[in-house]
Amino acid sequence: MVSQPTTIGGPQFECETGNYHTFCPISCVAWLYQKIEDSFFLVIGTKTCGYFLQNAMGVMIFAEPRYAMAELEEGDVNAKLNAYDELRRLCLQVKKDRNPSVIVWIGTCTTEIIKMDLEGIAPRLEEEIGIPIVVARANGLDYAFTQGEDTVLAAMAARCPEPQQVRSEEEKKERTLGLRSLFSMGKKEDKKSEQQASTPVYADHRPLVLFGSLTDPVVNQLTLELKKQGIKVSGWLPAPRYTELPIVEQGVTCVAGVNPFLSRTASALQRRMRCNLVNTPFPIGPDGTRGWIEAICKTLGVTPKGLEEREAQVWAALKEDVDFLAGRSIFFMGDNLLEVSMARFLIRCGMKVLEVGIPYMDKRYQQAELELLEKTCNEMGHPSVRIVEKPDNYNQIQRIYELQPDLVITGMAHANPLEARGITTKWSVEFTFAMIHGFTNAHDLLKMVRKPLDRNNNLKSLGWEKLIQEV
Amino acid sequence: MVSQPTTIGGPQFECETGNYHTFCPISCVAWLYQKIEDSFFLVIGTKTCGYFLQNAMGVMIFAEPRYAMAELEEGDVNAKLNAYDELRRLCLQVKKDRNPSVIVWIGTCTTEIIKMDLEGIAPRLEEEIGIPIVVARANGLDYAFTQGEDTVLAAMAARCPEPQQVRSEEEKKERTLGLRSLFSMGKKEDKKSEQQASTPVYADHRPLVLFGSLTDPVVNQLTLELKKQGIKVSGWLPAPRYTELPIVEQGVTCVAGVNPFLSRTASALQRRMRCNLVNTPFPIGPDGTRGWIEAICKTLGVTPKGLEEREAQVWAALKEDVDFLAGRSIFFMGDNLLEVSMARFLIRCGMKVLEVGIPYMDKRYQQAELELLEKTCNEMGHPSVRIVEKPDNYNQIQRIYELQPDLVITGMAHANPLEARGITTKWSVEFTFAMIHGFTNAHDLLKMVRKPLDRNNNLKSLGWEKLIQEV
Amino acid sequence: MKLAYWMYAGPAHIGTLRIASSFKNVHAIMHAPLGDDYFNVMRSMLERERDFTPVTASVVDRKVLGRGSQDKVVTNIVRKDQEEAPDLIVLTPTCTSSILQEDLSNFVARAQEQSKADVLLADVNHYRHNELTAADITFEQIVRFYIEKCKGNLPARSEKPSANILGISTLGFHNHHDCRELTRLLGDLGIAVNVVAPEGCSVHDIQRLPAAWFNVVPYRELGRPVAEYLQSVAHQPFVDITPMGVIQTAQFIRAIQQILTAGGVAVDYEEFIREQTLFVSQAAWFSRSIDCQNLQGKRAVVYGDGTHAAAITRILAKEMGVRVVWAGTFCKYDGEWFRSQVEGLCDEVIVSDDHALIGDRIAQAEPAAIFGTQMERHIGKRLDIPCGVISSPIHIQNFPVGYRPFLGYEGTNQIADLVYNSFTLGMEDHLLEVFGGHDTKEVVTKTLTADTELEWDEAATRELARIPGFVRSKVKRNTEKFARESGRNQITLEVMYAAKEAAGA
Amino acid sequence: MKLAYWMYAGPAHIGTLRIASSFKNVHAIMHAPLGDDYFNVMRSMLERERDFTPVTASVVDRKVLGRGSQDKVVTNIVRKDQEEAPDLIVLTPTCTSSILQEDLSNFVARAQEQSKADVLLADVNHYRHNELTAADITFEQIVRFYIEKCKGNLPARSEKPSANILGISTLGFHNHHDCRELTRLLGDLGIAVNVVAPEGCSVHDIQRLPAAWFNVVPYRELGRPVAEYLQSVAHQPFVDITPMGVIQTAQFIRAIQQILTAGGVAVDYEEFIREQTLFVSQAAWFSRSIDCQNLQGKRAVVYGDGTHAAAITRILAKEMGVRVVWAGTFCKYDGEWFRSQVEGLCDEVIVSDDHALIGDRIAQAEPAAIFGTQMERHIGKRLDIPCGVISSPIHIQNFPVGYRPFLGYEGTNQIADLVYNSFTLGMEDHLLEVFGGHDTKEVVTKTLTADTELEWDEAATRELARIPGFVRSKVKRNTEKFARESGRNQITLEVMYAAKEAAGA
Repeated sequence: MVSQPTTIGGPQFECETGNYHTFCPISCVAWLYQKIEDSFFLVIGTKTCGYFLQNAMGVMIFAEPRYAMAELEEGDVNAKLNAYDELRRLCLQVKKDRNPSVIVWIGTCTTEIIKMDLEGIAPRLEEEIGIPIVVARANGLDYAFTQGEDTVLAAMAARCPEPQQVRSEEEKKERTLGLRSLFSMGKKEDKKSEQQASTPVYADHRPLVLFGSLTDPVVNQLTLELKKQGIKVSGWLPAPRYTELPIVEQGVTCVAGVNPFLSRTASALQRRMRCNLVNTPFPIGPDGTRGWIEAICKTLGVTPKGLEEREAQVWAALKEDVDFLAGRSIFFMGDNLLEVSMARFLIRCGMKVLEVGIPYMDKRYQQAELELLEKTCNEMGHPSVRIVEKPDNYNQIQRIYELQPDLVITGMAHANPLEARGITTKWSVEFTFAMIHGFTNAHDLLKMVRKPLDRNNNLKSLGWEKLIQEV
Repeated sequence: MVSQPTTIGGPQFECETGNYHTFCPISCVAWLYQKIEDSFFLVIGTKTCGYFLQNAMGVMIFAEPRYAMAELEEGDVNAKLNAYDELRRLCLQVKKDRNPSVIVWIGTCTTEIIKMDLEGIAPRLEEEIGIPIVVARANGLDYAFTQGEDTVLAAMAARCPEPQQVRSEEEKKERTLGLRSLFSMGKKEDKKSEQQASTPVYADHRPLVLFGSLTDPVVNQLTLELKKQGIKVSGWLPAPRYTELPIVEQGVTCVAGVNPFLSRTASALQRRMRCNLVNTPFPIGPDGTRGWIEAICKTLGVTPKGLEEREAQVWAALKEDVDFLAGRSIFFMGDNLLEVSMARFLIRCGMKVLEVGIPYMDKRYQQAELELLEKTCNEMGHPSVRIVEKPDNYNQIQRIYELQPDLVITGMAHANPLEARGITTKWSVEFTFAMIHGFTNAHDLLKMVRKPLDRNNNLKSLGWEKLIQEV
Repeated sequence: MKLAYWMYAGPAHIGTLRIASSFKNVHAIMHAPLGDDYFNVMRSMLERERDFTPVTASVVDRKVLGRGSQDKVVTNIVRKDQEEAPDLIVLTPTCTSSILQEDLSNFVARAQEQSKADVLLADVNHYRHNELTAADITFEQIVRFYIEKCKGNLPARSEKPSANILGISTLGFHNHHDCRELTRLLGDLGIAVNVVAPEGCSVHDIQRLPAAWFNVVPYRELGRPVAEYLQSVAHQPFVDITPMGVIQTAQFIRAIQQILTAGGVAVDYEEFIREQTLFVSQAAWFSRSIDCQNLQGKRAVVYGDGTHAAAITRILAKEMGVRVVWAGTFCKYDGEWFRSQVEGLCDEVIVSDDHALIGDRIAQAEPAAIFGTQMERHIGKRLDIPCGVISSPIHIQNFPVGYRPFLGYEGTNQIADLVYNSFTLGMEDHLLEVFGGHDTKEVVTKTLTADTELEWDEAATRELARIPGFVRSKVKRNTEKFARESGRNQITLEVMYAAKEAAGA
Repeated sequence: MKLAYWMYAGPAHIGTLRIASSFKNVHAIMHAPLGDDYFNVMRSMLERERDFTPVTASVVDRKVLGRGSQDKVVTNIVRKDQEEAPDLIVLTPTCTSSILQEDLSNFVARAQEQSKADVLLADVNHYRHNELTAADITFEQIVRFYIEKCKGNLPARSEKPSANILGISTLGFHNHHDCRELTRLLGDLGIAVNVVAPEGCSVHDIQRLPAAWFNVVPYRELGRPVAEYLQSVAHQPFVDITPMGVIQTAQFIRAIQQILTAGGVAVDYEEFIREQTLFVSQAAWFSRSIDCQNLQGKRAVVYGDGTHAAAITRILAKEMGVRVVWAGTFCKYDGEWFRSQVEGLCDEVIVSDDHALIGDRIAQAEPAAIFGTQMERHIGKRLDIPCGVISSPIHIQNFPVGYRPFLGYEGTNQIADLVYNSFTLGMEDHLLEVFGGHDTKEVVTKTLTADTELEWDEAATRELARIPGFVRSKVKRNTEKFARESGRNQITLEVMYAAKEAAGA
């Protein structure tokens, strides 16, 4: 029998064996190469890494992506070949074929094990070939799935220029108006728009840089939400182009993350770049989004306006789905580190969260989120949430059999077998790639949670629950 | 036992029951609507006609063709509805939707049987709606397959303007340089090309108009061949646009056909338009093409130059295929009226022609072709050719079983059953649509004849000759 | 007169000839002008038929027209009787020759005198019937003729359970494969197939029809009149449920169970149904499996003959969780039945054979996938919407060499693939487009959106370009509608997001 | 290091896991870092597998790396032994963990002491082997282990003729359907299937292998070492002809006939072969039928694993009359065999796993159709050349729900459709283009033609535009070549026609 927490209060943390399935952190290449348009990602690893990317990326592979494997062969592993020479050869070829603004080296488990000194090699090679090389150790020994992005952004944070480094006005504009598209209103009105842009719609506040890779529409949406509060976003990490990395003024710039898996980036910005980190929950769900905006406002000394109404308006729009989901139970097996934020939002929607598996939990970086979770549980009368770090999938499945949740959020390896046993599932990875942040997308998030329930409800009358042969 | 003609001499004509398969003459719509770019074809017939077109045209139907059915319904057949009103309604809609330069009405068996007076209605309606209406009675009661084109061109011949009808210089140019593309050499050299065009490369001869619908490349090729002889083609019937129908000067203009199935067009041009018809074999094969050019030269009083060399040169290029085909036997079941011209060319190649089925034979219009056939037989030592008009397919198949030809040229209904019985076939309809005319395409024609022989030769070792169950 | 580019069902004589040439050792004489005999081409080309089509045109030309057809028709019938020794010769005119108002029954009577074969005139009005209804009529006419010939001397019921399969014919949509699958399914149920008709059935076999315990009529379009006739004269029950999809196949089997039980053989097929549904057929599991979850709520339109359009609508709606925006059929004569079948399974029912209307309705619906005929497949190509072909008019692609039934449990697998590939192949193309694998297209696609005075600013235009092609025009329209309603004439990013939130609510 | 975007065969551990998880009641422990266990995702997603994949990752993280893996690996083995009670546990590292140079045999030995199940270390060099060769090695290793366990006490030959089918495995290209078809074919020949391995085979079944009269090894890539081992220890002959296509299927049957005859059962399958070839399979008739006449001399390229590329090349060249411009395989380790198979059937042989080279060679060849892997399908999309997929690497589309074998007589039908659809669907698109149904494309296509100083005049440009897309670039190049050679720098219609005549000669 699984012991169910019944006390109301802060989450209960547990830790298991870590025998769980998640995607390799090098998968971050899939979205980052698209996000940073002038980049090239070079994954330095084995056939195993390459075949993973090929299978995980599916159709993207055929679209001539700006990434490649530097496949380690026997000579590389035996150290019979010189790593500097080999990487030099490959990077020169990349330069010739693609001429990117930056090459990001993605270290893997293998480069860790053979102790390839990527950080040592990169500066020399960078100088030799004249292209910046950023080194990220997105390996599976230390990180899980989405944390791959964290390693890249943490490495890239150090490349954000200080104000005195940016000389030309043009470059400054590029770097501070990282959302190139947002404030240019079309050719006809060029002058008018420039006037508009110079109109002081913004409060006077310290520069704010946001970090975390979101799709452009979501970047625009969150930027607009902050604009409504009179807050100007000075830049995003990552920017759409490497050459547009935001200016960071040490000791002055404030930074806030948009995703829970970016703790190393946060600390890189705090420690190396001496930024002020906003302690905030994450902008997932109207509650989280409001909390996120409020925390930013507070740090910047801006009084939030109309946020309560905005949140209420979004909740009103969500009503039908909230009513549908209320009272249903959900189990997170743990995959993308979004679990706590999603659980908090869904508890607010009235769902019952049976377990939050999560690969890794940085309690400091997630502090505000965990507080909001506790507050939410208290307000919703939800028992203390069981958070299981480094879960053991086998044990979780036994618990799932016992608890019979209405929905299991799981990685791709377990979804079909669970469905065949009559347990409704949703891929966690879909939440990683879908647009779920901010007020505008809260609806999409709920729709995604709801879809499998709708579906199996729809198919229910057919009696197709147990699709395995009883032994 | 089929009696085989053995005597050398003129062809032997026979006539059978007419129980044979061929495509309905309305199928000419398929190529004519594409050929005459500003036309619209309205086929006035039943569901039977419509379904035939739909199936015969295959994929073309989907490309929004410039033709449609005017489907006769019960009320039309019972004459309860007024034909004028009905056609007016449809033509007005066609005018509104497509606004063509000409509407061609294709009469069918049904309009014949219900005696719909299309020729009576058309002039009135033409005046009312302001679009020329050409009436062609392409019905299966009187005509076979390719003769459909003959009915259209014969009707259209009457619309060729006389010189005095063409007032503007521009229109004159359009109508006399019907091959718009041919003499404009690209924008850069516009002036130069106009000079070139006015340079007297042409002999002084009576105007020559060619008739028969060929694809544009073949039109260009034949025009160029005549240009080499100093002969200028004043125009083609049909022209690429209805508004560019060639000028015909009664009593002066010479006309020559390119296809054997155009006897009514020939006589319309001769009788109604008082043109001089060149008596010529058809430009199929190097022998026929040479004969065609020579006959035109002779009529126009131009001395042919280099034709013998040209023919010899083409024969040299054909040598490999001629060697392959020599001595093999061929049987034409009869379909597209190209049979005699093809038989004559293939006898020249050394093939043995066992029978030439043909739906209809106008011995006057085909006179020069028949003479060339006889000459060819004599020179090649080929027995007198059996020409069977209005063949009976059942009887033909019995003869095929007996004669076991190496190749049977047949309509689509019989090809598969003959192949299943180990008899090699080629669709006659392919020759209708392929580019086979002139010197340039003689090679393609032989390749087409050769392909099925190559194929079955290729498959021979597999023992797949008899693919029917012996009863 | 009707302006027409395309028809979903052929003329009546095609239906008659499909029946006549499906039977074994039956010859048809088509009394028609030259060129009307393209049925022979269709059969030979589309089915890759190895045998000569047993249809001879008795050609009506100007001469015949002048002196009357009788001699020629009678001569041709008698000649075929001698040449081919068929059991039966069927005479049919076409739309054209039927207007001649000749006394064809008299032709037949005269020909009968000189022929060993039976001679029948196919009794169809060529202006009121189409291919489908004419086939149904001719099939019934021939069966009735030979059953009546028995003069009540009908064979006894077979000892063991047996069934006839009625409605399998030449040029039918996947008919051969369906027949093989039905035979297999009946075999699994312990039921022998007595006679399949008309395909491969001789006139002697017709007289053996009453020996079966019951008749199976898999298609709505062909065979019901025969089944009803046999029910009346031979007291044979029939099953007219189309066993397409897992649900309907189960219903079909249960209907058979009832008949057998009523006939004195108690059977219980429930365990068989369960086993086939859950484990032998992969369709149920396919539907439940995780990568099909996203079929939930996807929008589709369905159009075709009654049988296939109704069955596919049911499968999409009930078994796959796909939302059918509209379901339609060109079988106007059977519209009521169609409505009754798809009611509640789709948002709207369309009964029409106007291909232009159908095309417009597809464009307006902007579905994620189409299930239709070859015509809809081409409409889909133009609109960049994938289409699975589920119905006649037939096309050479509907005569695959490989085994592709639509009926029975293997049929459920084939349909699952068809559905999956229609949605995902479309998706793959769009993904390639999104990820830049193909040439990128113009942002603002030429769609049905009317010209508008709304101006999209650069940022919004760029945002629109990022939206995958298959929903772009919808987003565009929604946004413009929202902008108009809220009185703005420039579309900015703010307007786009506000429109999205408003639409989501 | 090697710059790589795509690989045609996976890493070695995938091969080992394919074998281990194909067997029944065998569990694999993968000793590897987090994320290396995507094999489970592939199996679950691509095969839509209902059961949990019997592979557990024993995760190597920084901590484990620090203190050594032995305890964790042994613990995990013992734990799985208790949780799942498998007959056998197979341990495998991945490329990464194999560099740690740990004494894994010792881990296994320790784990064996505490486990009821047998415990084996898959014996593969992860840098020298790929998915295919590793699978072959692991398969042989496991079979050898259990046969040796019998200590010569092998079962007697079955009374009636029987065969094992070796090489059917999870994530194999159409393996399940091929196995069903092979079983059916053997059944038709009166031969029972003794054991299928590894798919669904338990370790007890392995010990029954020697009871069969012979082994069937349908695929070149998997099973030969096992067959050779069984030949040496149990004197079992084997048939390693791939029964793909009518010719090879006949050869396959004749080889079986020889074995049976040698084994004392005289059989004559010639009549069966004839009947199947000419009438049951439709492939021979398809090939001879008239609308396939135009396949004669059409140009194709073939690329894939050894088995499929060789077999399809043979079918295209010998059975279909298609000209194979080049045939290639990515199985470099087996290049000699491949060459010997396709020699004389194609103009050129390419043995390479460099996808960029393959793409270039396809572009240069400008074939009318490609038969290749998913990668070539996408290359074809870019070049506007249709592609039939005939080989791994596997993709969800290669796990159709409907029945699609490549082997045996139904396989010949499926392949006929594949070939026909590849050529004609491509053709249909081009026809639509020619007839203006789609947006017309830029006339002078961006192809491999180098920039040129040759100028096309307007008439010639228009003429070129009329040429269907799929031959346009060839005509363009031929004409330009001719113009260059004859010293002209403007291309007119005359030049075009002269070039055509010159090329035809």
